Amino acid sequence: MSITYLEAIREAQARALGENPNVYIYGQDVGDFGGAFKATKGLAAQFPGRVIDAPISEDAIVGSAIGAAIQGMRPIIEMQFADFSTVGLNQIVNQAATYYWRTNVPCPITIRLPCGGTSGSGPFHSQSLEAVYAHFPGLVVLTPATVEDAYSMLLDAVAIDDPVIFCEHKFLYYHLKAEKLPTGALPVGKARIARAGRDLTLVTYSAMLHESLAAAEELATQGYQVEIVDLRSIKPLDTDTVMASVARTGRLLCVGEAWPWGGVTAEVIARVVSEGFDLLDAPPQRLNAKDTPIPFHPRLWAAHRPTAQSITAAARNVLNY
Amino acid sequence: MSITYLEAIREAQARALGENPNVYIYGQDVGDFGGAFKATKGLAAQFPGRVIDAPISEDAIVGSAIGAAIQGMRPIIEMQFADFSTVGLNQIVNQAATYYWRTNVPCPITIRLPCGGTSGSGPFHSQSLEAVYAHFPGLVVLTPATVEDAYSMLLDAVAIDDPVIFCEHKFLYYHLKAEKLPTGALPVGKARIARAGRDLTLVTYSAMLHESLAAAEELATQGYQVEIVDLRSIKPLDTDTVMASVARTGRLLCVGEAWPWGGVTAEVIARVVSEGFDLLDAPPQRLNAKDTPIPFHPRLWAAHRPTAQSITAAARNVLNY
Amino acid sequence: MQRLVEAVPPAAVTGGPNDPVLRPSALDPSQLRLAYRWVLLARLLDDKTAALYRSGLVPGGAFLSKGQEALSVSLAMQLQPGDIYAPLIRDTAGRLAFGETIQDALRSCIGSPLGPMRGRDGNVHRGRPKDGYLPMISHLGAIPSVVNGALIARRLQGKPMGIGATCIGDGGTSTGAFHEAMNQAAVERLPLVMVVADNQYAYSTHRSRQFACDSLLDRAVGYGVDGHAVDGTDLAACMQVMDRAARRAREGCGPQLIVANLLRLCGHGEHDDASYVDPALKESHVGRDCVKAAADWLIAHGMAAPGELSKMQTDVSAELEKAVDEILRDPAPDPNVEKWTALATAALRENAS
Amino acid sequence: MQRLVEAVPPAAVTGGPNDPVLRPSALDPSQLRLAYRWVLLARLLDDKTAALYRSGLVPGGAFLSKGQEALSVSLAMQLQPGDIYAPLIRDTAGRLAFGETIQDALRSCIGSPLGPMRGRDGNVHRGRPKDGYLPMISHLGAIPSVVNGALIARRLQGKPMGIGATCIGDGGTSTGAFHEAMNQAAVERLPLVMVVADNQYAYSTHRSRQFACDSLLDRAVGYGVDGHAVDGTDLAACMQVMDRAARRAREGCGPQLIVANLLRLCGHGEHDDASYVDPALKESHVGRDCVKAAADWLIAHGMAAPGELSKMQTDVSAELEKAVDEILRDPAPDPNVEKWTALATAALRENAS
Ligand SMILES: Cc1ncc(C[n+]2csc(CCOP(=O)(O)OP(=O)(O)O)c2C)c(N)n1
Ligand SMILES: Cc1ncc(C[n+]2csc(CCOP(=O)(O)OP(=O)(O)O)c2C)c(N)n1
Ligand SMILES: [Mg+2]
Ligand SMILES: [Mg+2]
Repeated sequence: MSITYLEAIREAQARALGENPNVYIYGQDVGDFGGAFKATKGLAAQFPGRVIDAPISEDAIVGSAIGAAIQGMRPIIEMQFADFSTVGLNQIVNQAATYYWRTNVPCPITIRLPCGGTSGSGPFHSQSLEAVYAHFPGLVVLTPATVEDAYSMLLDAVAIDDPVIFCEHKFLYYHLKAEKLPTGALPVGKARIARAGRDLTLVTYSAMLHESLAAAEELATQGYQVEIVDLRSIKPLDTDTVMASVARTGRLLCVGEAWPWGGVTAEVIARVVSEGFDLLDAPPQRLNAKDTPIPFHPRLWAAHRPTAQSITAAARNVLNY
Repeated sequence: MSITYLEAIREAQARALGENPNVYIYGQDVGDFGGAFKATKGLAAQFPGRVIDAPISEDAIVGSAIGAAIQGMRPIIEMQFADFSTVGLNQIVNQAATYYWRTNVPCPITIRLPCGGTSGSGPFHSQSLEAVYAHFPGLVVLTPATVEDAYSMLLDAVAIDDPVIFCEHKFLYYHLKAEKLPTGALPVGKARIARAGRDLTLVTYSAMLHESLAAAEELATQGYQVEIVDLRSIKPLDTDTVMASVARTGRLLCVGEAWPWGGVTAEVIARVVSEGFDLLDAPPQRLNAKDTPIPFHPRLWAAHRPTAQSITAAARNVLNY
Repeated sequence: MQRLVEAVPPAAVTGGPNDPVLRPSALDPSQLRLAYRWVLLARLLDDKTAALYRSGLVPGGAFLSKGQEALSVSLAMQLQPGDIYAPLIRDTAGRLAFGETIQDALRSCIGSPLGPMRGRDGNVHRGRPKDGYLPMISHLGAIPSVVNGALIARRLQGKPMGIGATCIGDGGTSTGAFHEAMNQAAVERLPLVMVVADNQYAYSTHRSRQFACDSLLDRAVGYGVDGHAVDGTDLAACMQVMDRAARRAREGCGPQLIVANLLRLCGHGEHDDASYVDPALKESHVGRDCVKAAADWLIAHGMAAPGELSKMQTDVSAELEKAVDEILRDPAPDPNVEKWTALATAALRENAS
Repeated sequence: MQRLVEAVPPAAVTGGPNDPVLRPSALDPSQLRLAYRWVLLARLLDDKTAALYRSGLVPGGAFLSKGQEALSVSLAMQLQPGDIYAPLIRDTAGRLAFGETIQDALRSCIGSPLGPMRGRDGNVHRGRPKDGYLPMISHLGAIPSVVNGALIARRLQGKPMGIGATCIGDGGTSTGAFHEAMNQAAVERLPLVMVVADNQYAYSTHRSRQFACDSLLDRAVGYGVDGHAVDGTDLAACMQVMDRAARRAREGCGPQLIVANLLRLCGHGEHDDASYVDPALKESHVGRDCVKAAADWLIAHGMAAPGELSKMQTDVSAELEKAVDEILRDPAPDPNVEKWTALATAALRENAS
């Protein structure tokens, strides 16, 4: 048996629905159709009345999830694409994220954002908005990079008493496969050493983990041992694990698919240098997408985001400093 | 004569309206009423038909400005509070910001965001959202800290061919005064040394400039010479000026009123360490608001944002490293 | 499907004996006297809030409900335990009738740590979600969909749905969020009672710059919901129309849109002298004081004696003064004991600052 | 103010001789033949796009207009130089009628650097703003307010306003952005011609899960704008209703809302087999093919001879093949010559990456 990242998301939702009667799913086309990406395929039939088609009203979709959450439900919201969450952003950052702080009443919502670039998807179906949500207090922002994490962290998300932005990467949906679903997992909020190495700490998350792993393979053939930290959660951000790795390697490269300004990579570097400046033997570097909208044509897109090749080059610069 | 920060904003708009027939102002209550803060006072009478009251429709307000801009107009949009711009965010970041890149047709809009905290304003009338807008490609984000910059940079904003997020700080509206309006100004995009010093580079912007200047005064009495860089523009960000200062002082503290995660302070530190690591004699530090919504009660609010006192303490830590 | 759209012209809402909609005889005098007590208390509480504001005890601003008391109270008086109530900016009267204490109201205005918002939020941004009493955020239009969600929760939980009641201004109807929520409620056929207080202005902006239909009631048919017009200056009319709307919502007739005409009898906030309000409007029917009109009406219809009402005023004032004395002894919030976290989940907190 | 709200029942829109709204005699046969030429070309262009998609030459997805051609072309044919046109996802026919070349259309689909979007954006996200032809972004509802702004610009510049024409689906009307824009247009009394293509589904979601009014036309009165219903499968009816709506907009009667009934005769995109579409709908009047129906109608009313139409088909196919041959020789965009900046202002560019 083998299971894809997308199937893991479906299975996690099936399990959450099965185990907790307060869980329901709400989003455009999530019902009989099973969602634009089929992440809810079959669930409407399996859980009648609990997988509900929404009108094209992202603001009201999130708003209603808030109302249901404070009444004891555990809504899972599917945005059709992360890009469209900007239309519901106000409810997310100003109402859901502040609810507990204002009222002492928790607001447990899981907002699934199918995010990241895929070939030919263009500027409005490719965005990675994790840094935008992480900037606002009151949200947990998860960025699973593996099939196992997609499954276990989605279950975590539903169990967490705070609003969770669950950034699932569309590029990984079909291509990433695992043997089976995990039985245990790291606690949510903890980063993971995805590959051990002593020469360079490469901090990354989501789809860029796989580009980074490929880069590390390439660099290994050249004698460099790259340690890769998969953040898993970008808010909270597990600075300790990153710092411990930098303490071992003395070098840091941060790689993210999102835009550079104020992104995860900037946040990681700011933390590492302010708390672990003396651990560093070389200037920490970051590699992100270019600071333009995400291009439609595959050739432009391939040059816009980091790839194994550009990561290899950036890593070599840090290694050779 | 003396002129406030708020009056400077009014005067800049009056001049822009007077000099360019394509300029108009659109926003809630900006007409005869002169705006919630009186930033457009008298302008409707002086420029009939060109200072227009809008319905409570931030999305359509920005959307219409885009349509007017690509037809040759130079709209100035007043959001009643920066906090409410989240409702129009999609039009700003996905339509205005991408317009030139997609079509080669410039989209010159100035969006005025009355931002930042004032006592008793609470979680929804105090926000500083500059980092959110700076994360998206295609926007210019300006953060004037002085009466002179409020005036000259607003004129710059109207002249710029790109959408500009003009973050004007409400705390400075009435309290900050200058002798007269400036006749010249630094080019937009350039930072300014607001105070020279050789011991520490303190990078800041907007209202925090004044808290930082007070901290520098205090530290001067203790024999420390703090150099203060007022960023003025946070996107583009004048890394050169910051770096030149750090080259002189070897120490860096970044202060911002916004939330920490992915804020201006993280971006500045990431840039300085990746390009000027060897210039630093101590770990760069940052000081921001706490990572919670902005509290209503003045005593909580005073503890939530950086103040001269907490800046002094943070600076002393860096100085004593 | 047949829809009820009642466009009662304001003239008919003043309660003539031949008006089929509004018959004083159909009203319960004790309910009306109770309603009057709440609007009176609300008005006095507003005056007190303004006084505290002027003496510097209220941080930020003071936002009063003057002119909207009759409308506000009549919605809240329809609510039963288990219902959801999400009032907006000018609902002092409804909040009190729903069960909010004077102390909670005043504590929110001064930012007391003993109030429901504990100094974190203030003034009209208050509520107690556990009691079905939802706090507003400032962003207009953001609340109705939250009420929808609370009702959806009950449907999913198989609990009695009750009804969900909320309010918005003429200006708030221009928000996309309001539209999405109304449409969502209609699609889900939720028992949402949505009151639009058309008080002629949104801050300084006249309704003619806010919408182009003759009455916002014209929106009901477009959402496919029942619509009710009411004279918001007339307490008896408001009580009867709300009674019918709430009953229809409870009976499964789906969302109810009530549009009331009235005038804001104060500034947007106490910082605003409202000099932009057309004097002719103040002189017109829409500008009459609903609290005074209610007193006159009760007396004229023999539902209360003048002495009864002045005694009520004395009692209510004493109650108010007592509460003020109490809350003015509250401590200020202490930043050193404040937890400074926005997360409910302790394990996920970090202290980046 | 008096408002025109025409709720023409679909039955009346098929063009019977006694229908006061639709009289074939009022139609200009040459205009109808021209319209037919565009819908035919649009259909063939869609088929070609699908073929290119299947052969892997179209990145992303292919989004076709099948079933919406008659509605789309009749709006665009009302437009004159200086007007604003902001088509949406299913406006292949209108785009062509407005003056878009086949080359521009195809180049956008393959992401050619020689197309208007230069490979940066693709498929239906195309336009040439300098020609008054505005490109859509994906976010539904985000375009109508942009059209409003273009019209406001002309008013402010003292130029002739022309009209602004745009389209949205049944699903798109649920967005807050759509509501804000309609209301804004009404308040500003702009010559906006807003076409709602109610094609029964938004992706897989049936209209019954999208709104609760009987027809989206019921929204017109709530915005205070003129409303027009039309059978979107009937080219002649569409031409007449659009003619009237555009004329009223030009004459200063404010925004015009047209609601058309039709069925999407393809998947949401070419990846979608649309198996969720109710077969009964396909068999019903709303499911008939507007292109075929138009041909039948032209012949039945003596406005075109069968031979004329098949010659048209031959000509149009040849034109299309020629364009395909041309664009398939285009180079791919080159990341090395790409400027990689989102800013128009060279002095403000920086290269953080
Ligand atoms: C989305 C949004 N935009 C702007 C504001 C600023 N604002 C606060 S109250 C107000 C006027 C509200 O008018 P209305 O809805 O008619 O209510 P009223 O004050 O008349 O009771 C405005 C514009 C806001 N709160 N939310
Ligand atoms: C704000 C927003 N939310 C979600 C989507 C995803 N989406 C794209 S098309 C579509 C369905 C549109 O349906 P409709 O408006 O009826 O147009 P049709 O496709 O039927 O022509 C959806 C949900 C989007 N583009 N924008
Ligand atoms: Mg109002
Ligand atoms: Mg549709």
